[in-house]
Amino acid sequence: MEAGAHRPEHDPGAYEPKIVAFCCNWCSYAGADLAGTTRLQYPPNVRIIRVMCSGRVDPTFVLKAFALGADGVIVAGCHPADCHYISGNEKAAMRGDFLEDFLEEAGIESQRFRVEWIAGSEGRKFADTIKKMVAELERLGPITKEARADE
Amino acid sequence: MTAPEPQNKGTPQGEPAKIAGAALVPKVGVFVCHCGSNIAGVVDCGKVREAAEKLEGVVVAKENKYTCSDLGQAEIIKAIKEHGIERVVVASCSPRLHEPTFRKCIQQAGLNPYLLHMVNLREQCSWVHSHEKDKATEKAIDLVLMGVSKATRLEPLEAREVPVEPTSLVIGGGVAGIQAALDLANMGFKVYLVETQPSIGGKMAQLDKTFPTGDCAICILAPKMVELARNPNITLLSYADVEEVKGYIGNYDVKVRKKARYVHEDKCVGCGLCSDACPVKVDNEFDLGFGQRKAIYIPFPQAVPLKYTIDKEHCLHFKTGKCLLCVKACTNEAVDHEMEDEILTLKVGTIIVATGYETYVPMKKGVYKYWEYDNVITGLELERLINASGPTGGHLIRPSDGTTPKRIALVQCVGSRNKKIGNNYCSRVCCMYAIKNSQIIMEHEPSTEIAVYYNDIRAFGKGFEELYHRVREDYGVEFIRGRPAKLSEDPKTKNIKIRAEETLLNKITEREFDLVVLSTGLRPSEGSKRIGKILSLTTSPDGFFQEAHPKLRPVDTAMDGIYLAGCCQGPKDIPDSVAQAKAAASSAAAPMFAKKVTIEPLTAWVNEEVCQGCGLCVELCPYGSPELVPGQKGGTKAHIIEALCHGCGTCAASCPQKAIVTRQFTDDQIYCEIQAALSEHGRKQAPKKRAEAEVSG
Amino acid sequence: MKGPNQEEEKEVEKVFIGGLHEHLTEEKVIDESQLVPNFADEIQKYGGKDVMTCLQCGNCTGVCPISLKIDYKTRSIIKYCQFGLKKYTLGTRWVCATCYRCYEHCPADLNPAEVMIALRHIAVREGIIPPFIKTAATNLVKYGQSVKPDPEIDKIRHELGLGPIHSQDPEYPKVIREIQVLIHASKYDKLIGIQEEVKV
Amino acid sequence: MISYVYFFGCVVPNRYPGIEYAVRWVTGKNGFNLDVADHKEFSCCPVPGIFYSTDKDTWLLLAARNLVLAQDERRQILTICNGCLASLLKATEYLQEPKNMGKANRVLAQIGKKYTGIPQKAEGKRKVFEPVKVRHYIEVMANDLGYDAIAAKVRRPLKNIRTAVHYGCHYLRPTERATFDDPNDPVMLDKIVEACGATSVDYEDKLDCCGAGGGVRSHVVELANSLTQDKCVNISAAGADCIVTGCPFCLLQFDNAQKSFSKDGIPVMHISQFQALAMGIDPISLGFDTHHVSAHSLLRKLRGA
Repeated sequence: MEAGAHRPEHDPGAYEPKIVAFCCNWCSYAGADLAGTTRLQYPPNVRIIRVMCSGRVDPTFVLKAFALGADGVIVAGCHPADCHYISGNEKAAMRGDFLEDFLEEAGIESQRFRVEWIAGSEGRKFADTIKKMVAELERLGPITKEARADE
Repeated sequence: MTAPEPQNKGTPQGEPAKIAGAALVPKVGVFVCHCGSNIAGVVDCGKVREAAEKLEGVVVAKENKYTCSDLGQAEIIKAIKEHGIERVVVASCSPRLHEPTFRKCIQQAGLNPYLLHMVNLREQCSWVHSHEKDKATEKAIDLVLMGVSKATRLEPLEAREVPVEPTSLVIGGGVAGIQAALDLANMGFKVYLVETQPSIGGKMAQLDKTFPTGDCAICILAPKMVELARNPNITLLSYADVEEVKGYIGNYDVKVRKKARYVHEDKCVGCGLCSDACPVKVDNEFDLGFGQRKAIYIPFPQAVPLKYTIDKEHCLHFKTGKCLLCVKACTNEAVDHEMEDEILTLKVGTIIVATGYETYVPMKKGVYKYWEYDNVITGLELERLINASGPTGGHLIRPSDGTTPKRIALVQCVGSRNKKIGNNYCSRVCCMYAIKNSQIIMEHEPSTEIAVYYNDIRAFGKGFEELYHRVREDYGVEFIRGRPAKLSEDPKTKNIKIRAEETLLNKITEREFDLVVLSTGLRPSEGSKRIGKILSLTTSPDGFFQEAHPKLRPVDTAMDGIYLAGCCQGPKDIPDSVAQAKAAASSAAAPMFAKKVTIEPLTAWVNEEVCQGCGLCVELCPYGSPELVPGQKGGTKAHIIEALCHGCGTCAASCPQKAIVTRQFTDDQIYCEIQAALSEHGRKQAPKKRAEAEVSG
Repeated sequence: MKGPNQEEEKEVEKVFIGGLHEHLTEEKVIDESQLVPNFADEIQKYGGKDVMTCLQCGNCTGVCPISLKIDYKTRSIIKYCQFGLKKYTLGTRWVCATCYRCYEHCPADLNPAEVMIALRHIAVREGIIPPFIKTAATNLVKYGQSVKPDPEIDKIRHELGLGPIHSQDPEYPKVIREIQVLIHASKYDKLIGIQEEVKV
Repeated sequence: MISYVYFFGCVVPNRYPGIEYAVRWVTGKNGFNLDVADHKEFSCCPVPGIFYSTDKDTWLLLAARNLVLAQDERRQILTICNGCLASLLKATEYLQEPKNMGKANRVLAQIGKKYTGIPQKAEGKRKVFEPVKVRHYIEVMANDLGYDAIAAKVRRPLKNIRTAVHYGCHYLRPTERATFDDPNDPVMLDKIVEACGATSVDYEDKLDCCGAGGGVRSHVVELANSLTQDKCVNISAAGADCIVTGCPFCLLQFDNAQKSFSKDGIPVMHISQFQALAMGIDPISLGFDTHHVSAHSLLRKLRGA
């Protein structure tokens, strides 16, 4: 929680963080749909990209997103042991650990990248995840230019 | 679990073109749906259309009130024909809802159905940002941009037809499984019914009478069980477990372990001489510990198949190596202690899951003292105690001293509607079974006093409310609205005092009872969890299996060819279980009658030129789909066995050479979406200002 | 005037008519004017969970040790909160012993004890402050402890060989100053009406 | 070795100095020789029935001030009172929320203090902080020392002493934070009592409230006493010689309330006093004179045994 505390003040009104979320078709995309059917409101800062499985998310997708200006990236899949494709989410989790370290090295705070497990029945969790992440990103402010260039 | 068997094995579907370098951008048509006011009430669809018109490749952009309506679809077809549109983007609701609709639509216009991309403006935009109209519109424009940019990269794919094995597997032999199997068999299909217990019948066989009509449960179930055993189309595999399921709709390979009964089914005639001879007595699980059985046993007299089974855990021979009295007693040489488990492999086209439920077991240290006080029992235990074929011959007794209880309390919502223990749902049957049981008790012993502690009485079914009134009016059963807070036992009499607030009186009451019956709720069974894992079925928050759509596809699962019946999908009573079983049978029959189904071609494909044959994909694939083969131009190359590929894309994400392409979700397509999502278009912050912000950071 | 006769009359009325006059003046029909809108939100603001989740099963009343003793029904109070009948909720909520039994047993996972605490927050802000709160708060800003020191006990401490209590330490005024700064910063002195002057 | 700091609270130093003496004696060189420091700047925890009940912001500030003192010493707080445990433990939970921590620290800055939690290790560039640990005397005895160690130090086994233990509400509830003992069936206090050689008797409604908490004792003492009476009736029915509790406020309630409904009453003591007795302390140092219910009956029985 301490990271970013010394960041200079920025005008939070002018800053609209952009989040790219990779959602697996079976659980998280369905969860996002459920958030809609139950009319749960969350900030419009997220762009969802549907993939069949969280295991499909290539680390380069995440890096590319940061390089192109994303302020945060979420990889969302089925809960552990609930993967529609047996174990794709485990692979996503492994890549997530690796990516977190890598991004930290590159000067991108770990809070900007998340691997989340959101089931098809967890519309609320989806909405909460986005809300929390947007709040966190607003607190962190934009990514430094050098960090982006590092990608 | 869909994986197509390619019809033309030699030629994999065309190598996805590298459009990035291609000169020609295909013609795109964009159709923005208002969905009445669902989308248009929040998103300014006019603006979205205008923005879409300006995008590269877009030749037509139109708005529709309801794109999914006949009118809307006609407009798409017209535009395809008039403008020669090659890719269609429909910006409306979730692809999970209407993708099949629009695929069919563009196919009608002669376009390959996979050249469609749906942009989710409803579930993921207008409905979730209904208070921020401007920002929602901005986001909608971004989403359309992403959609168009992916659409330009779409490639035509051929859905493949696969034959359907006209055989069905029914997992679970309760009333739902029995009904589904019978219906399918009567339609002429071959059915395997796998039941883990030695006999079919499930929980219904344990019940006394059924509500609201008072039919005897086993009397109406037993004939169905016998009918099932006699049906030539049904192979009954009792005392067996499904261990593995592979394949996809129409073509499932199932591995079943037939557990050793230590009695040859073909030789056993069910005479019971062996059981008479057996010296070992153990508690009978069927009577929930109130009665006893032998180590070689049938669970209950009406068991189907009527074949004896040795309980290995308690059999003296397995413990000491001696005894063998059952072997001597059997006149047919059916008993065989050397028997071993048998593995069967079945080929089936469809699967019906009917794995049922378990009753909630009260907590060890809970308020209701189920484990501490003898005279606190559960509803299912009560069913056995009032059952004429039960351990007491239908005479209700107190477990502590065998006397007839005069004052009985029934406690509702035990293990249901309880957020603390995570069972938030209503179990649907407890109110009615408690009411039914109090009626039966009152009929046996009219002088009994019965009090039902309830939260809300849910008597919603046909004849339910009438029964509720009958027990209040004719039998004088008392209903107390309040949840018991404290149970305490008199150490001498073993009577139980219940303290509870009678909420309608606004007073705390304390009353003494001879017997307390907990109306325990329903939970997903352990067997369901195991089968769920094997079939990769999803569950809803309550832990029961999730149906494909709560209203319109209540017996389907997200997996084609797998259907749900009975309480594995959620608590329900017998008529509902039977109705759902019939529905599942009818759903499963449809592809088997058609003899073939079409399957989405979303499989992976290896570009041999780039592949280095490192084998990482072979290691990672959970289905064993990639294999290493000698390349056409030498070297070792990966090759995807398409029949086994489920299209998850894990291999593509890990391929160090980026040699693997997952159709409809190619790297190129996803890159385009990322790029479009983050394009400066619609950004509030001007690039210059942004740069400043970055410098200051 | 008549004095004793009046008393007698009152007694008679109480026994035979059941306090009819009082009953007549009490409001019997609750109309919207008595409901406080968004009262549930106010409770949530002070840390109570959403009272709307309560299904009125009455378990909390049954397990509440206070409900057994006096006319205080946890469930009814939650119902008042759900309705927004604020005036029924604020007066006697200081009898909750915060034993959290209700919370342990609540099937809706509501925390009635925390709701009572939220109601106390609201009551204090409406000026309903029991005297013991003032005493304890005053003790705190005077001695740094909510219990008033007792010279008799000091003697015994001395006999046992224990040092003097902290508040008699020569350094302790610094602590009291710190406490006063905190209390002043959160405006607690104003809220409760602490009789001791708070120096900052 | 774990380093603790004593947190005696308000009741013990000002009303029951014998308990303070017993705690120091048991944890000190006569007993287990734990590494416990004193801190002279602690204030009231603050008491949950007053401050947590009326203004959570003030409550958190006052609690955070105490926590900062322990944090700066890098020590675990050793409370001997359920109220202090509940208040301080809940405060550490509140302070885990960055929003609450920030808000509290902005005010704490005025007195030159800052709550961060105790720094553990650095993970990359980030420092990892753990909330200040707040421990209860009973739990420290049971977990950090163990029943065998407690029994090993017993010089005067309290044989034949029938003991009714009273855990007190805030030791157990709310359950999500009381992870050290089973809230539905706590055992630690019973086991310590038995390690001292005494018998822990079972009695009805053992986990019920003494009646004092939440300001009830201060507000309507008759109501509080009535609850205590119920408990005492059950305890007498079980034939207990004394009541042992881990909470001075429950103790105070039992001690004071018994006057209102019985002539003699059952002696009540803190677990530290009980332990000290078993470990052979001279009973005169336990300050039983400050108790309202005389402990003579018990001490006589002990001498007889």
